[in-house]
Amino acid sequence: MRREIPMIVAFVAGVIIILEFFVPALRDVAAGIQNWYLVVVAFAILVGAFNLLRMNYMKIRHRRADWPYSIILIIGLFGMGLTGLIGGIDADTTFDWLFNYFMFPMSSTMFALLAFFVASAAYRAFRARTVDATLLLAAAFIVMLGQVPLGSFWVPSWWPFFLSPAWLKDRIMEIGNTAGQRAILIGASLGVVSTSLRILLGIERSYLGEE
Amino acid sequence: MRSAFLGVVSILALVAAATGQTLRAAEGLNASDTPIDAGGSIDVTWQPSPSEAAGKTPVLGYEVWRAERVTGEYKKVGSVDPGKPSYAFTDNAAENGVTYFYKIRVRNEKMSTDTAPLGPAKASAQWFHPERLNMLIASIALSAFVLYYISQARAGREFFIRRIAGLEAVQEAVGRATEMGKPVLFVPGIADVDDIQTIASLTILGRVATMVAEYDADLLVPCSRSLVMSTAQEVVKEAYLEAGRPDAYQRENIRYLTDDQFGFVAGVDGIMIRDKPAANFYLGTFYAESLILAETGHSIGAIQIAGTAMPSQLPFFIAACDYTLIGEELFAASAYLSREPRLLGSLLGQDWGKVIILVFIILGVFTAFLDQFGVEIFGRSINLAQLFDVR
Amino acid sequence: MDGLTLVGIWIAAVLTLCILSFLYKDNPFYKFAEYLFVGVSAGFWIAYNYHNLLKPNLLQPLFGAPGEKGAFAVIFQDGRMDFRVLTVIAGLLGLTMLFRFFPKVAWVSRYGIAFSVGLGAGLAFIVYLHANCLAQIKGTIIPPLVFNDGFDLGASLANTLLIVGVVSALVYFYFSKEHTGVVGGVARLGIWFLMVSFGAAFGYTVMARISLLIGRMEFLINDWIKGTLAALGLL
Amino acid sequence: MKFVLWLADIDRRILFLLIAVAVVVPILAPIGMPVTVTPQSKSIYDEVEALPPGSNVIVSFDYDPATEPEVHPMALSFLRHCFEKQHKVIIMALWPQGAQMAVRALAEVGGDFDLEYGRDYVNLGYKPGGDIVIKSMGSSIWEVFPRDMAGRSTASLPLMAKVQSLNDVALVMDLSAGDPGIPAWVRVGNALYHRKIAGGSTAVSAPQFFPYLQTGQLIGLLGGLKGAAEYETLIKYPGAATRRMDSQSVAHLVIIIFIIFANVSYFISRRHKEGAGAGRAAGPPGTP
Repeated sequence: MRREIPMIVAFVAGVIIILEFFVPALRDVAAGIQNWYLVVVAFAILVGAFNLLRMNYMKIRHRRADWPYSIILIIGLFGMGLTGLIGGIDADTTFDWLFNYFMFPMSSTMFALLAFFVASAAYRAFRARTVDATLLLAAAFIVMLGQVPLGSFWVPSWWPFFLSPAWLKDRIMEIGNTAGQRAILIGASLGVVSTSLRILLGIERSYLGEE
Repeated sequence: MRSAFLGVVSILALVAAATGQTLRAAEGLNASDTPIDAGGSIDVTWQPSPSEAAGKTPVLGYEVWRAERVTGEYKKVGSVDPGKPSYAFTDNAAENGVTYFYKIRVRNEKMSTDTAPLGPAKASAQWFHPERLNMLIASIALSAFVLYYISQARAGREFFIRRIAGLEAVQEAVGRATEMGKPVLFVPGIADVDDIQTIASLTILGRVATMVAEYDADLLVPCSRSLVMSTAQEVVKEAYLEAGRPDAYQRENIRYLTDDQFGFVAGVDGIMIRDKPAANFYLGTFYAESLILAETGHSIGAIQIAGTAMPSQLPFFIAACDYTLIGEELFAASAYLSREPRLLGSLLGQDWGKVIILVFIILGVFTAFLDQFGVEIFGRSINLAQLFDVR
Repeated sequence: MDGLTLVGIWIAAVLTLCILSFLYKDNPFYKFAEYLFVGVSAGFWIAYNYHNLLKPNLLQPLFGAPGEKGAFAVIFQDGRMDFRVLTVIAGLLGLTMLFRFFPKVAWVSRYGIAFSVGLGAGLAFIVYLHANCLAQIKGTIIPPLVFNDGFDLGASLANTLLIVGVVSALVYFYFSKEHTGVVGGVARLGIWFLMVSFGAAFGYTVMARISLLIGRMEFLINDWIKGTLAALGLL
Repeated sequence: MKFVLWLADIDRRILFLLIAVAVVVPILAPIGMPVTVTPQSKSIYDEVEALPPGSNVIVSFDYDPATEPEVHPMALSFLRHCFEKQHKVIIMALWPQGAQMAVRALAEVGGDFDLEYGRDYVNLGYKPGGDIVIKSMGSSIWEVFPRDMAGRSTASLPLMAKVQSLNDVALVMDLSAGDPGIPAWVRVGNALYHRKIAGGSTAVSAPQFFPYLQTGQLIGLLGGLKGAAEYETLIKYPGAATRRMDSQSVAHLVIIIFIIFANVSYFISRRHKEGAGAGRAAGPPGTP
């Protein structure tokens, strides 16, 4: 019973959503249960936060490596969380200020690390070891060259247009990129559909854990 | 009705003529249930009053009035501004099954004129979306393929499945981590459990966890969603049980960090750089963080196996990881690793789906070619592309 | 620039440098920023979820919002039925998640999990079949030889390559046959198309990533250094 | 030979340093490299040029500070172009922080023109709902946005008195960093109401919009920083994007040179000692 009833819950929820696509009359029912999901997520985050707190509390208590940093984590968690819960999250609140000067710079700098990592990954991966690697390398090389003004700088006037990096780049994006991405999308959609089906019918139930 | 309409109009015209002005009623009023909806609404349409184009006094607007009986009490349900070639108003305040009568009132600064009432109109919900028949057929056909081969598998039929290099390497990676006495890191993506890629990833996590339990290595699973963490705990616990080592299961190794995309990456990078796992798995839905994880993982010398169906992130995994499961291979992984007949069966169903798709594309390409020259059958274009139009 | 903003910019600049220091190697500054970031962002999403999910989707429908009666008030005070009361079920499903705090009864949370997974499976079934399958097939059904007022060589080449690319790459994803012989050859061509697509997407994305770094560097140079100098009257 | 081997397995931190230098130096000392204009950017410019002065243009701000470096310069030069041609600009946002970005953009551009709020431009603010918002705007903008960002009644603003629905709008420019954004405007604004839609997006999203250009559902597209720089070139007002393109060019050049180095050293070291490629095989794995 610990697995059967949850499986029925999953089935009913999923089937309503699928039917709603074909049955306009179910619109409000489907919209209703989609809202329920948001409530479940909102409750679940408490479980996560509790887990995070517990892990870091244990670390401080047992004086494990790096424990002083856990204090900072807990201060950050409570500082940001309580400010938002009590003072609201709209523009010009304290929460907003904390977001702008604490969270946003860290988030965008973490994101910006990618500028360095695309360089190091390209340096390592783009070597003409095999046919596959050479195609990967050639496509990336031409597209990068075609992207920046520098790429069309050196092109003399007699150079045929179909060999200019900018023109080649557009064709590679249009044809090569579209073809590959499209096949991935179609293939993956079949995988998704059959996995969904297995979940709804209870064939795939590993997510429910042990008996 | 028509005579009543003419009657009202003519009386109003007489009144207007007597006062030296005219404002003629709107024309062509029509009211009917809004097609293909969940009910609760009626579409009202009409043509402008002839006075709108000709009149010296500008028309200020139109009002929609509604009653439940033709002679009943009319209430205003909406208004529309003038200046259009034709008008449409959707009355969203209708109750299903109730009969309604509508009239349109046109106003200028001095006076207003009503049309004759029109009705009855009823709102109702529709039970089928006819323009989505193709989706219904596709859903049923694909489901039928998958279910047929699952049942064949249950009946004991054996299936062949081609080699997937990334999955062959899973055992090797876990084994290497054990030899080196280092942990295995598994990142199940940053999406929640409502994403199928996450579920596929958690299924693979079950297999990986069984291997880890058998080898007696450590398994670290940082999660960016609470629901994923909860599910991962269940899955791993079950795997350890299956491997006969329930005592080795450590719940605190499957932990939540933060829902935030880059906050999560900062945390996982920290785990990698300090716990130095020897095998990293990145399976599931990834966004921009893919390359940050893979490059950090490479810098600590771990074997890295990635897999995602996000086309935008595959290039980065391909470039920075040792093995990458591309798109559908991620969904084939659980079947491949477990060799469970039912899962293998559904894989064969997917393959038949692909065959049908290929047939449609190849036939379709011919029809699209002929379509350029206006080839028709029974007066309709033969282009197969239109079959795949979904509204 | 007011004092509070200047303080904020200094904090932002120091945190930016802390994160960047990770590129050199792991160090206490990065560790500080990392732990702070995890904590702050977890707190952020708790507050965000409360205000954007829990309040509008559970609390307000049941208990009312300013100027609007909740379902309980309508039912118990006015004696009328209000279907928003069904939101209680959502609350119960959510509450099952809290059972995870107690390992003995943690299994109760499977109701919440199963509901979420089932809902996601239903949605994915439709969305993927619609947008990623049928729509993409439709996009591939194009004439391989294009005639617009005569034969169009460029468009024909582009279309033919696209069709061949999609078909061969799809064959690569065929699982229940060994990739040898004709199937193997076509699948091989498919991999080449996939590789070109990955290389192209990689090369194309470099610009977006460099843009992010430019954004951070401009912040450090313009807002922080020049801003501080300007505030001190040195610029 | 030693150098070649060193180069093949270079400490990636040297590469990081070079990237940082490549980005920072042009910020401090702009080079001013010329930008070539692509047809998809030119067509947006041409459309704005061709509209009769005083046409109503919607600019939808669907991005946030995270993508500011790429998308904001587009907003600046597009607004500048519209104001130059005396078009009426209606600003709205499908992203929560979009409306704030618009306020910033207006503050940066507005000063150069003699503009009056309510007559020359309005800011209707943010409205959640994506597709549904656009769909409702098809029947009445006044109903979707009863009040502007400052709380004034929309219908009472002189500019908006003449703009009742999408039918009264000549062009929509969507500045988009993701969803909702360009796809929503194409699906609803173009497909249902036949409005002309132009787009500006981050470089990451741009490729997925190419099909819309092919079918004419989008009249033009500014892709990433390059697209923004192209528009600055078109209106002859080089700004942040053109400046940032210098950093882009140099950083791309650094990466390209390193890829060449990597291959040269790979081939030399392979010829020297068969199979002694540096690092672990990182080619396209997972494939036979």
